[in-house]
Amino acid sequence: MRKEWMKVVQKLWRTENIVELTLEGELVEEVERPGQFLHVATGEKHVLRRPISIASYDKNNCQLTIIFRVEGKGTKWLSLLSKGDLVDVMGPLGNGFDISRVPLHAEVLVIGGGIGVPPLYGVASEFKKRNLVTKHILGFSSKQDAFLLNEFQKLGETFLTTVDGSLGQKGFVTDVTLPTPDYVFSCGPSVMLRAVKEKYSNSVTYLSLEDRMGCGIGICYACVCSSNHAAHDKKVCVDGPVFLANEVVLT
Amino acid sequence: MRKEWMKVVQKLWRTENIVELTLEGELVEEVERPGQFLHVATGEKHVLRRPISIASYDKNNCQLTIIFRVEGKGTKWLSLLSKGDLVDVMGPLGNGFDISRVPLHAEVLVIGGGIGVPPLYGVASEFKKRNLVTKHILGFSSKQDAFLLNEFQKLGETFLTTVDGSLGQKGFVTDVTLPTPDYVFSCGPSVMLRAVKEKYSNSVTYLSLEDRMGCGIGICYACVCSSNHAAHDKKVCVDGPVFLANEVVLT
Amino acid sequence: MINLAVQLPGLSLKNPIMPASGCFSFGREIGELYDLSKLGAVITKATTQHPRIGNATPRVAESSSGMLNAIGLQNPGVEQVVSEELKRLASYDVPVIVNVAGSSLEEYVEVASVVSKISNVHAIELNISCPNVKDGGIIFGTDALVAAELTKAVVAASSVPVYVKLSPNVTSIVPIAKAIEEAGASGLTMINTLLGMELDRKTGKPILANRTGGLSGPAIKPIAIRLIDEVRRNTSIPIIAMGGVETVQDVIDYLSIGANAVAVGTAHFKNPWICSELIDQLPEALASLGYSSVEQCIGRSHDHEYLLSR
Amino acid sequence: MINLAVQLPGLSLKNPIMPASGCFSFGREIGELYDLSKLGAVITKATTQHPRIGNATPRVAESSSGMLNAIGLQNPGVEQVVSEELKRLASYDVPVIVNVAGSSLEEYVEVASVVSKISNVHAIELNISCPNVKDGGIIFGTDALVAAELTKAVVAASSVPVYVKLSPNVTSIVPIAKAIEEAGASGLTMINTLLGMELDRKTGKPILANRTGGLSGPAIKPIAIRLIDEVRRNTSIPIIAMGGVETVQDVIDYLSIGANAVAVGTAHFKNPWICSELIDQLPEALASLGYSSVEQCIGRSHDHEYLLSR
Ligand SMILES: Cc1cc2nc3c(=O)[nH]c(=O)nc-3n(C[C@H](O)[C@H](O)[C@H](O)COP(=O)(O)OP(=O)(O)OC[C@H]3O[C@@H](n4cnc5c(N)ncnc54)[C@H](O)[C@@H]3O)c2cc1C
Ligand SMILES: Cc1cc2nc3c(=O)[nH]c(=O)nc-3n(C[C@H](O)[C@H](O)[C@H](O)COP(=O)(O)OP(=O)(O)OC[C@H]3O[C@@H](n4cnc5c(N)ncnc54)[C@H](O)[C@@H]3O)c2cc1C
Ligand SMILES: Cc1cc2nc3c(=O)[nH]c(=O)nc-3n(C[C@H](O)[C@H](O)[C@H](O)COP(=O)(O)O)c2cc1C
Ligand SMILES: Cc1cc2nc3c(=O)[nH]c(=O)nc-3n(C[C@H](O)[C@H](O)[C@H](O)COP(=O)(O)O)c2cc1C
Ligand code: FES
Ligand code: FES
Repeated sequence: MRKEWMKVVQKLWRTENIVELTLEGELVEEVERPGQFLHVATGEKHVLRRPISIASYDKNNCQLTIIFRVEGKGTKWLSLLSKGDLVDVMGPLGNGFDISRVPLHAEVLVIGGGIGVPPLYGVASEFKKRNLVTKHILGFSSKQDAFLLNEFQKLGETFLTTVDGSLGQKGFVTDVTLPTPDYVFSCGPSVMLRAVKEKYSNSVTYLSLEDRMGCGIGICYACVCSSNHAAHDKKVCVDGPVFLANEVVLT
Repeated sequence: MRKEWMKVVQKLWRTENIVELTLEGELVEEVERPGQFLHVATGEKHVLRRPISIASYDKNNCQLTIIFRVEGKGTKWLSLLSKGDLVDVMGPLGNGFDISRVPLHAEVLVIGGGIGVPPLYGVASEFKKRNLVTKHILGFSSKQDAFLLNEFQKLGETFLTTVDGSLGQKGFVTDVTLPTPDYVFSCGPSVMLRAVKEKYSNSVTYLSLEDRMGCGIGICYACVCSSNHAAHDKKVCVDGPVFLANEVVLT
Repeated sequence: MINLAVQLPGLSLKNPIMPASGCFSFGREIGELYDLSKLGAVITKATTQHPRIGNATPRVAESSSGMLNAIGLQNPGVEQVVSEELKRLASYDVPVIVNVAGSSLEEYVEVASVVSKISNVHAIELNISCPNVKDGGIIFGTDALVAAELTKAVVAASSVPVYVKLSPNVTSIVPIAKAIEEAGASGLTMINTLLGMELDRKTGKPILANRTGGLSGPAIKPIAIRLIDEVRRNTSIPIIAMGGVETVQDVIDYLSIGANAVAVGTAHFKNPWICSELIDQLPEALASLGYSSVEQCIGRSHDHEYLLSR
Repeated sequence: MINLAVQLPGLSLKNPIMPASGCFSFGREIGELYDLSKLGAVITKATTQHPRIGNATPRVAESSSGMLNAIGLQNPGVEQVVSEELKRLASYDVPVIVNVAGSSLEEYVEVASVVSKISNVHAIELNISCPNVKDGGIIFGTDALVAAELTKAVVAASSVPVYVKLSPNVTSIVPIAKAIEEAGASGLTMINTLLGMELDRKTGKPILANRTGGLSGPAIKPIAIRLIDEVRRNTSIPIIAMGGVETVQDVIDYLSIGANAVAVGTAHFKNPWICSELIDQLPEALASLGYSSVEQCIGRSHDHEYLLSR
């Protein structure tokens, strides 16, 4: 883990309110897995950093991308950065999706909802490098909120859902029914994760959780969640953000 | 008075910690006199603007210059601006130096100390336009803090003092003794203004005062000073910053 | 059409936005920037019986997302406030709330009784919480019994409804608020500033001549929201909220927690047009939440739980 | 050479900088970033008799130049703190101050008595000011008599000096500080957080599951400076200051107003190396004021006036 001023080398509006930034810096060397995240400072008025997942990374060029939706003041601030600007970043943080234990012949289903989609692109890309073809279900509110579609389609069969039916199947990601996969990798709003956990209880299911964070490194106890063993005994920032679905209690 | 995002069109380091910014915007049209000031916002963490004098202005090009010393957080923030940046400015504010009543044959002495020098450059320049040649005494801490020397020398005879003697006469501006002028225009630290008031009690002496400000427009009562008539009956921001020396009580 | 109007005791507000006491003076300067008739109301600078020269300067200092002030109730005294300031404000179609201060019960009563008779004065804001002068009222604002006694006396003397301005510098605000409600106040305004100090980098000494000053601005907003939440759930009279309002989201937050109207102080210093701009932005902000009136937004944090609990 | 050392009851500090309770856990994570022996001291997370699971999440929210937390004293209980956390800290050359919390006098006494016997524990910080749990001690921190009684009991039970952490959520801090001093406390730490609330933009409801939380960060610094000024001028025991420290200038400010050492909390979340960096910067900051030791800087705001007045 490092703290570094990373340089914005590219900025792209993916939708009306979703920005992709490509950042350059030495901490990319330390990235181990898709699903790890950065903790990003957003100006002097904000005492807390913002956790944003690493969507993809390129160790050769010391570059990575983050994709975020403009939600409140911090992401608004980030969205005003331009090429060449420096941004104060800590990372990589968290465990990420461990795909190394997945056998090469396994059936892998990737399920992403909304702004949970970006880290899964890293997952699918890493599988691709290992010649494992993933299937994807991506859910969005509506057509104009959808992004990364082409990118996922290139990596494997991709099913789309939108709440309003403006693109793909109308409904939620769990309304798409496919043969039970061996592994599920998922990230998205907690209501979606709960539904995914239930629907894919017979698969090995990895979920990336979200929680309000303070430090991002395990010292503040802001981001706790409960395992099956004890209440509040896991920290999303260091024990997660990725957990096996049947290990954690989803609230 | 307007509130406007002015554009930085030039930035110049005058000394190691004194910056000159040339700003462009429509509020230049409203500038009436040298000695008026701008109230400049310095980032989201700061709820107060910073009062900075207009050093010179060019109505034809809608440009003006401010010259400030990096003191604390706000001026530090300003010093990080670059050409092309926009800065949130309110102004012009205050009365400024009224030179219109000075007869053309009058003897005018301009006395500036440290960061009080910039608005006096505007005074001397305006007199020059009216073909009145001013004399100047400029005081600094030491040689490396001195600035605008050439500019003043072009406008009239210029005497220099430094506290450590590294440039000009060693001592204070009031250690230079010249024939009693008809008019004195002065700006600088309050201890200097007190000495100037005393030394030039037989001249018509205009002093530009400094005080911590809130609003800059007369609504908060932060910047009061006392006249000879009553305590705290003047506001530096609207009744000043320029006062006749014998009208105000200097503290 | 979004209905911005709010009805409060003595105050028929076009909209819930008004300048806070001391950050608007008596409206002369801001009246040159936009038409004050646009405002929900105006709250004047503190008015005392006799003219006051206030504290020595420096009177303001800055802190992270906040500022300290120790103006010390400088004002021209009630006579001149009536003859000049209130008279000028009468030319606008806007209800005036006069902020009344004093160093004795008698002074409060006297000033309230005089100003409340002026026709454009629709309410009094009783300033029992100014932290910046020794005899400036904070003694009246930190003790429930004293606050109630003063409120009772001023309510009796005033021809218009009395709103009492609460101090946040207390261990428990609820007993004080309740005592004031029972004493007959028509409403509460909150919060006044928190007592703070800033030091000069070079000397290490306090920047303010008064040593301490009142902290205002966005820094104090979470404290104000918490205090208003406590008071809202334990009293029934209307609340005019203030503390760090800069954006229309801040206005929505105060309405949500149960305030009936919102005053803007410190933000005037960076942007004297702030109230006018917030009034323009409010309809869209309410609409985006699905509301068609200010009234619908008031208290949404509570799910009406506080209404039921009474 | 600038002398950074500070001698306090029980604590021989290499320098006056230490992490504040709850913003450093027990040092495991930050110990991976730099050598903790560099610190003046460490203050641990709150420790209670039995393990506590703390409050529901969300537990943090942000505000302008500040944040709210309602962790709720989550900790593994004194047994595990002793067997694991304090043991690990013993491998560093740094005095440990254990922050002790509880819901009854008996619990405080029990925990203090246990931890104070551990050899690397050089002092106890009595947390009578946690605003985030109903039974978390703030009741002990807002009443002078109760605070004094608790202090007395813990001082009697503890084998090391006891520092008491004051709550800023009070009308008058001086009577409480004085009562604690008289009850035998060796020092004071101040301030704990101010009670606040933040609302969710979309729902209008409190963000924190606990509804309210403690406000920390630069926003509260002027309040902390003012409270320390009051307490410094009215008590004689040392003060460890905290509240919004981010820069070495903040450290200088707290020393100037009379604090003997300075703790850093919230700033760890943006920069976990903050204490180490401040320690590196302190000599130059002191030198630029003409001081050759920390001791010379302590209390410079007062011109020794407060020493004379005692
Ligand atoms: C491990 C992890 C990975 C994430 N990855 C991404 C990503 O790749 N792309 C993306 O768009 N978003 C991601 N998020 C959510 C993102 O952190 C929030 O949208 C963001 O913090 C909102 O900040 P703001 O200042 O715009 O909102 P504000 O509401 O102004 O933020 C106020 C505070 O609340 C926190 N906060 C608000 N919403 C959330 C949230 N949903 N989750 C966590 N904290 C929140 C902020 O961090 C900040 O501390 C991730 C969250 C986590 C925990
Ligand atoms: C009418 C007027 C004209 C001025 N013109 C100039 C100029 O042309 N060039 C220049 O360099 N300086 C000028 N000053 C002084 C300038 O305003 C301060 O140096 C500046 O405000 C310091 O801000 P800061 O954030 O760097 O310092 P900080 O100490 O961080 O500021 C904290 C607060 O104190 C106020 N403050 C601090 N020092 C002063 C001061 N000396 N006077 C007034 N307020 C202060 C700041 O405005 C701010 O509100 C002028 C002041 C006034 C009143
Ligand atoms: C410069 C200044 C002067 C003030 N004067 C008064 C006053 O005279 N009477 C009063 O009741 N409150 C006074 N206040 C307090 C404000 O009305 C308000 O309660 C407080 O500043 C919080 O709101 P804000 O954060 O929007 O400024 C003053 C505040 C400031 C900043
Ligand atoms: C996340 C968090 C947890 C805290 N936990 C404790 C605690 O367990 N015990 C305690 O006495 N203070 C606790 N505090 C208060 C801090 O020790 C400190 O008094 C306060 O935050 C002010 O300092 P700061 O502004 O530097 O954070 C906590 C603060 C934060 C932000
Ligand atoms: S964010 Fe601090 S422990 Fe996880
Ligand atoms: S700065 Fe507000 S009255 Fe002058």
